[in-house]
Amino acid sequence: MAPILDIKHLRKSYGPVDILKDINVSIEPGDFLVLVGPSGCGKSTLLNCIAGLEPITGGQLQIAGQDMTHVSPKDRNIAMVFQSYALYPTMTVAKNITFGMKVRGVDQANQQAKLKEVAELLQIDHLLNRKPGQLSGGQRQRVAMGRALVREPALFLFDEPLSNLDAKLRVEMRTEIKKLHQTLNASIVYVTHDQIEAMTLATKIVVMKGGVIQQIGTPAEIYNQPANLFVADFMGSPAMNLIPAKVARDGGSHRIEITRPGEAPLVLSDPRPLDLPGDVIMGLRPEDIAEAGFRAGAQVQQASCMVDMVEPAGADTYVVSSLGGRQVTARLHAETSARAGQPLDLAFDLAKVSYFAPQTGERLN
Amino acid sequence: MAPILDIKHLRKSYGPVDILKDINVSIEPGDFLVLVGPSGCGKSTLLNCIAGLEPITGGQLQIAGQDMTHVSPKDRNIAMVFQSYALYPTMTVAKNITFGMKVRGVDQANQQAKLKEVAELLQIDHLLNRKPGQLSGGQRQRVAMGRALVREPALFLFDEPLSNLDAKLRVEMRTEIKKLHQTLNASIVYVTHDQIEAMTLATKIVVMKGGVIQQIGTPAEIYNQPANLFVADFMGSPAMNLIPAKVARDGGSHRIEITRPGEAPLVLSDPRPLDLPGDVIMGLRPEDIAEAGFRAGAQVQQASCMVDMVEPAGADTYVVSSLGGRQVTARLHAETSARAGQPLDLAFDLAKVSYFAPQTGERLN
Amino acid sequence: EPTAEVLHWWTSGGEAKSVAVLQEQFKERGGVWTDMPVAGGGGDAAMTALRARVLSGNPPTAVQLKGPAIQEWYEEGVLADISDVAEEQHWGDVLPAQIAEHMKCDGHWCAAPVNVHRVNWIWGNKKILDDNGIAMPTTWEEFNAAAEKLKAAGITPLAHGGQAWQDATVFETVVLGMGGPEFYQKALVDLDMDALGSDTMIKVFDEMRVLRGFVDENYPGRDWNLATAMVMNGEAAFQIMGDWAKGEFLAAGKKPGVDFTCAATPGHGFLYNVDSFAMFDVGDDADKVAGQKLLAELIVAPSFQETFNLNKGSIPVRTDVSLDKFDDCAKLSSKDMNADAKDGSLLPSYAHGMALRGEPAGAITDVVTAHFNSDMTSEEAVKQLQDAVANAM
Amino acid sequence: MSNLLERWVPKVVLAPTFVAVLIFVYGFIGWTAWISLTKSKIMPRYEIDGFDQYTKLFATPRWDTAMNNLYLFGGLFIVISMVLGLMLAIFLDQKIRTEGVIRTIYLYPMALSMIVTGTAWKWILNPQHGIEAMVQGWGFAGFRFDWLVNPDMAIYTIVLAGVWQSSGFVMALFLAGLRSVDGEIIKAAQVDGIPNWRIYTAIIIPSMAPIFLSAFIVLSHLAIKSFDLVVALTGGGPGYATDLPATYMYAMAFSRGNLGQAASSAMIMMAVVFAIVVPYLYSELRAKHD
Amino acid sequence: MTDATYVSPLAGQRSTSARFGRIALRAGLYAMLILFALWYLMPLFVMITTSLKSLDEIRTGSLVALPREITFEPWRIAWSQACTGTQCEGLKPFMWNSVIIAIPGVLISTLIGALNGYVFAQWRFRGANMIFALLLFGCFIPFQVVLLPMAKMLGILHLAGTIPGLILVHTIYGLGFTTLFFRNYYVTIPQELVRAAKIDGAAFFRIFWSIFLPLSLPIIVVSVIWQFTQIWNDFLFGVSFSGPGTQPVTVALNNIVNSTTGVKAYNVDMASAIIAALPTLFVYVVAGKYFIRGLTAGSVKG
Ligand SMILES: Nc1ncnc2c1ncn2[C@@H]1O[C@H](COP(=O)(O)OP(=O)(O)OP(=O)(O)O)[C@@H](O)[C@H]1O
Ligand SMILES: Nc1ncnc2c1ncn2[C@@H]1O[C@H](COP(=O)(O)OP(=O)(O)OP(=O)(O)O)[C@@H](O)[C@H]1O
Ligand SMILES: [Mg+2]
Ligand SMILES: [Mg+2]
Repeated sequence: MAPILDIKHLRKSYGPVDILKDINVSIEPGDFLVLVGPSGCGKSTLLNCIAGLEPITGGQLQIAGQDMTHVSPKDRNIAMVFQSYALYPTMTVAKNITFGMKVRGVDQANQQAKLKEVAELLQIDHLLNRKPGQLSGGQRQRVAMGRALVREPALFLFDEPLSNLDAKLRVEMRTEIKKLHQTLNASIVYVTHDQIEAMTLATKIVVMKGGVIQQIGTPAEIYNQPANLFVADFMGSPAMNLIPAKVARDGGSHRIEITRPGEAPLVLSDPRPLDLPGDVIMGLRPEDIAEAGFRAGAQVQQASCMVDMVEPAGADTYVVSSLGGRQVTARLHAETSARAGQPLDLAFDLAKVSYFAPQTGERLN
Repeated sequence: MAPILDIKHLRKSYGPVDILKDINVSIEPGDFLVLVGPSGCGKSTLLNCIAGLEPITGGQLQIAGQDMTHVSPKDRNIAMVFQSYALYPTMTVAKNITFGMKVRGVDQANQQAKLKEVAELLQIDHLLNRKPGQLSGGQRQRVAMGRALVREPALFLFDEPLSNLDAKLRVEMRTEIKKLHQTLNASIVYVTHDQIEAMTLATKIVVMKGGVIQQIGTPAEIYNQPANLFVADFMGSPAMNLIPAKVARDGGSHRIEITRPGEAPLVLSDPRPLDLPGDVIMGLRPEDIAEAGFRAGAQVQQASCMVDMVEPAGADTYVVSSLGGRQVTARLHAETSARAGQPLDLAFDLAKVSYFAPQTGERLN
Repeated sequence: EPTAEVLHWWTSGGEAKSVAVLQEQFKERGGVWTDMPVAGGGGDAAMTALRARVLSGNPPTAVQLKGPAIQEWYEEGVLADISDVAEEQHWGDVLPAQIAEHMKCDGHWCAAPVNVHRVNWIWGNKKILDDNGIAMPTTWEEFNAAAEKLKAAGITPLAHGGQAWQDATVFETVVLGMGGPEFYQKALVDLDMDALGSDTMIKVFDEMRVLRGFVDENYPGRDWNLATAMVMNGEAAFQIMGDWAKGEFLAAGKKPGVDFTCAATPGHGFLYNVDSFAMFDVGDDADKVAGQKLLAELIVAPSFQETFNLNKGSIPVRTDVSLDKFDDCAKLSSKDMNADAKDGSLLPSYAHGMALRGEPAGAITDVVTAHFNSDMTSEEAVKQLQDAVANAM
Repeated sequence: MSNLLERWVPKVVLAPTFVAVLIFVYGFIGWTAWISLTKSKIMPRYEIDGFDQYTKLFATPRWDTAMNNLYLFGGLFIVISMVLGLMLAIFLDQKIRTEGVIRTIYLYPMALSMIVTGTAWKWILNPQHGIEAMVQGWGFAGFRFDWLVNPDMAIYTIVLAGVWQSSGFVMALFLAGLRSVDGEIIKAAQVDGIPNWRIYTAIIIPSMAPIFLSAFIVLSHLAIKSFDLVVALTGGGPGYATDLPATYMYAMAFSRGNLGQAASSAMIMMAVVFAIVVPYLYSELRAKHD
Repeated sequence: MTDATYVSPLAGQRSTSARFGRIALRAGLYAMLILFALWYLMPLFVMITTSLKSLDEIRTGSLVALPREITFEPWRIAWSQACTGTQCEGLKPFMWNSVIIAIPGVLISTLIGALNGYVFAQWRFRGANMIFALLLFGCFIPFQVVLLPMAKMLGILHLAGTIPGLILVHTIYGLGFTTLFFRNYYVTIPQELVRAAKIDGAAFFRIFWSIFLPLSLPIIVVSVIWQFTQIWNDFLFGVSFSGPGTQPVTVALNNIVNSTTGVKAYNVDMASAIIAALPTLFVYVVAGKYFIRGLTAGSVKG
């Protein structure tokens, strides 16, 4: 089956500045692609290129098997939610949402039915007669969503569509989007900064940085096997701990040594059959460092560490300790007895460790 | 010491629609007040009223001990980050940021120093010569922040200032804001939908709904002792489980009975000296329901429950079970063996339970 | 030293040179001449400016004014008395009485005449007339007959521009020609209701209707000089127009009597259009008063009269100026004027604002032009004429 | 204190204009009203005489023609200029490479004095010299285009020349409006699958409603004051078939020395304008208030 | 992989036909634009050709034909020799008068109009709409009515016949329009900008100067075009309120063109008219560059 979206060697520059560099992505029908990356890395620009709103500098773009590189936006059969909303200022909310349908000749009854459905879903049914100027930020954002949701395009493009909603509503909306995706088997490209959103919604995540794709993979791949230091550091909150370590062969396994200020180095051992250089960066997520006794597993290894800082955060408590010259964060349960300035037994789950080359940043295992 | 901001019986309506109803808040110097509430509840409107950008319909407002109800915005000594950014479109980023200083007659050298400092902090130093139209969403938001941060006002007002930033940057910014708060002892009113932001930054949280304040308290109070069902449900993600239960006196303790579909009711017992009615809504956060064996505590009680759904989410796995006619979520560690359709032993931490009256929604314990 | 600010609307090449002569002479006599030319609408624009100047308390010293407008301004109390110059220069003796009368306000002199234009000229293309064996007509019947003949020969008999003032010009020549000088006086000068409503007037309108039949259908809005060009170029045979049309012929190198002929319009009489300068009250500013007097003296003096009128195509207002240098048309004009002055057939042109004040004149023109450009019956036109005049009184 | 001052700043800024308008517009209208009740001839006189001037005015067929012409001319002129101006603005807004040149071509008629362009138009429209002759010269002997000399059609030539002269400016006005619309919104509409013309009709043009008000006022002003146009093109003729109130008024005030009559016609004209403009203003300003 | 590079022939066809359609549309667009340009240019064509003919040719030939023999004499005459009264120096001496009337007139009325519009759009107070309506209605006052009382006023102010007097008159009667233009442009600018500036501590004038003026380029152009044209081409005020030394170029043009009983020199008339319009055209070209799109880009979201 032809990919619904196929981008080849796409380049985009504003004058001398290259914004997107050799982007290659393809999406199968029914894929839910989430684009993540630091602010300013080119996500919105990529969506704009897909939608045909910005002329591309080079490369090719197919939608549903047809070359769309030079086709005008309105003929691409795409629905888009803009980061800046871009609501029609003179139209009421209802009109904003139904206008596209009206133009496409959907009959009045269907329009109204669709409008009602979407408005209820987005909880904006009491606002239908307002103008955008009379709405709150989150309400505007939902109207922008509504405008896309009444359509059934080949491809949805969502640019941070939930950023201004409260947590509860966001969870609800996320569920609705997931439903939409599943029931309609819609193909979606979705930009978000919310990692939970990315994880729960995506079938495929693209991580970008400075206009270059860093990794494409399923959420689990991205999370568990980040392709490089950037991805490792970028995905997950709090970020993965990236700890410089010295590696030595020790029979079939590796002996890993991590320096500690004013203490003997911490020594761990990885029995997996790997081929590691002498210096590595060891990546371990905070949740893979637990309080001793709260984590079970074949490769869980314990060690006592000095606690530098304790940060309670509702459900969890974060504990920070200095390892390998870095602040290493461990995620503990809320009732931990850890106190700053006191040692604590921590359990490291080595099965979860990623190793990276210090120079290139590329993954080693 | 006089409160830095003192709002008394503030009301605001647009025509016939009451947006804010009898708002009473006061902030001591150095307070970090976080406003949370569902989209459209009136948070931005409240900020606008504080800033003097919207005339208020009733009530009074003092800043630093002076009545400011009718004072013009520019004389209130306030800095504000707008939810919609409101950047000056014809000015470069640098000009956008320094404009306020220039207006206030700060000398050139100081302006440049401040600009440099803030731009570095916000990581927008390479964008200083761009116009807002040439920036990404997150970059715009940071410029909006920059405009506020170069000043040293009596009061900062931030309206969702980090909503369009990626997680990493957001954490960094959050830290910077916290630093700003601590080093300058600045007084801040801050709107956010990010609960972690709310929890980690606030010294005081105000929860609003439909223009009415629901609860004012420290983050711990709000999280652990929500004043009513709304707050309980609103704060925390995933939300607190709110389970209808029957209560019976059982000597000094309460016997709590929760219905289950096709099974005998789940029975728990709360030994605390409380005075509960026969029907209650029992509130328990997902993290207070753990897999048996992973939670210790005096009042942890175990029971076997049927698992309806398992949702892995990176660091955690959520497990949903049907209790009291509700979908109850438990937060388990990532390696749980729970499988949908199979029973699982869960540990309920009754020390953490909140009880609410079903009719009024008010907290009972 | 004498100073004069002169408001006038003589701006085009020939006219301007003519006034420049006056300016020269004024300067020679030590005067300071400030020129304030405002052309447009046959002086309308100048009159507009004049009103603004008067109201703002700063009137020009001398203004090109003519006909009853002089008296009208006098009634507003803004004109100066120049009787002492007039008497000194014996204007009363050298000016035709009718024309002198226009220069007087309440019995004293308040304006100085410059020239006399004859309005009731009919110009003909000599070649066409000769080819068709037509002599210049002396009655309207003759004219009609000749026109029919020309029409049959495929030549537009009458070149005409359909502008209200041109319609009025033709109209007044017809009134004069068909009704005679006395009727003209009654109808268009005295505004006698009976005359205006008379059968003669109906006949006049009938003739107007006939004349329209002799005009090509593209006449509306045409400038008078384009009509003249039609005669010059042999597209049309006749044009009824004041003697300024001669300037166009001459400018195009045509010779009177060779290429074109000039004659009085059918009938008897002389319709004049006299340009003059009125002196405005400038208070007791001695320089300006002196300027006014000097100006008045120079204007009427023979030397200026001669040079000016040679330039402009009109004839001197003085009867004692030698016409040796003038062309035949001018000589004819002068001869007729002197003759007609004696038998009362020297009459002011209504179409050029000499006979009536603005309001009734305009009212009449409205009817004339409406009649000429529509299918209104003569009876209806006469009725409207009476109404309009009554309304304008 | 400074606060109080501040609240007054906007009013203080408006004050000079307000005072100027009170004196130079409403004061003068009052003066005109007064004069319309007098027998003023070439110069104003201030003795009240009654409503005689109005009676006379309504008895004048020429005034009727002038007013009817105003409705006809005004209506057509405003509508056509508006439509054409908007259309050209939209055309020019399509990233036209030679926009500068074309824009100037569309605008230049405003720059030329009608006294002279009127002559050119007169020639072009004249059946003997202009278009009719030219087309007939191409062999279409039956071709007629004689509006200029046809009393029933001459008013349309005024419309033609008027539109020619003013539509360029309306285009500029609309172009400025178009350029102020946020590009993101247009993008959103494009993605929404809205065809270009609908984007204009449904999104851009509605958000330019205030610009329409500007165009309307400017055009009404031009329509009412069209004086040069008529004088140069037809001189009000054939007959007075193309007279407009402005030419009537001018004729009365300055050619015929009947200020009282001119004043009364001015008052009537303003009353008519008032009756047409005020409801529009009211609805327009109301709508903008929220 | 194979089907990723596979492009259906239909798709290719459709996109070429779409591209063809687009080109056709574009061509049609240009055709329309050029057609209208021709229509607009028609009278200019007549004027220019006439101005290049000799008077003889005009008298004898067709009025709207191309010149048989080109002469620039009429232009020279118009510029420096045509008589505008006893003075025969063409339009040259009058240009400067118009310039020193028009430039201050345009600047003052545009600036005040911009300030007024700014108040009406962004600083509304009770009664502001009423004042605005009064101002607008003022746009309709017939100049014929204004003329005489204005003359009296100028007399009282001792400005009669002076250039400042003319500037004053043009400013006053231009204000209604400039205010209208700016007000109706400013109401479309997001209010958030004013708010942000207020928070930044800027007051009324500062906000106007720093935020609004830079946003106003297109409407400034419109206002300048309008006012410049109105003032430059004004005849009635110019002829009524000027003195001998202060007559604007329109009065001179009128004097050249509009004589009643003199010989008509159409070629000089046309050349004069074009010369008199050159400064205005210059303004159109220069100002036209600032019809810039998207000045508000990136300011607010929503
Ligand atoms: N001009 C207006 N006229 C009428 N209602 C308005 C107007 N502006 C805002 N509202 C309404 O007031 C309510 C509060 O708006 P506000 O912007 O304060 O919400 P908010 O709490 O900031 O929401 P969000 O989180 O979505 O930004 C909303 O329901 C909104 O629809
Ligand atoms: N018109 C422009 N001219 C020059 N650079 C631009 C322009 N528009 C955007 N950019 C730059 O392109 C880069 C990518 O912008 P884009 O909006 O795609 O970022 P983004 O990934 O969506 O960021 P965010 O998460 O902040 O929205 C940014 O660094 C931005 O500054
Ligand atoms: Mg973006
Ligand atoms: Mg908000």
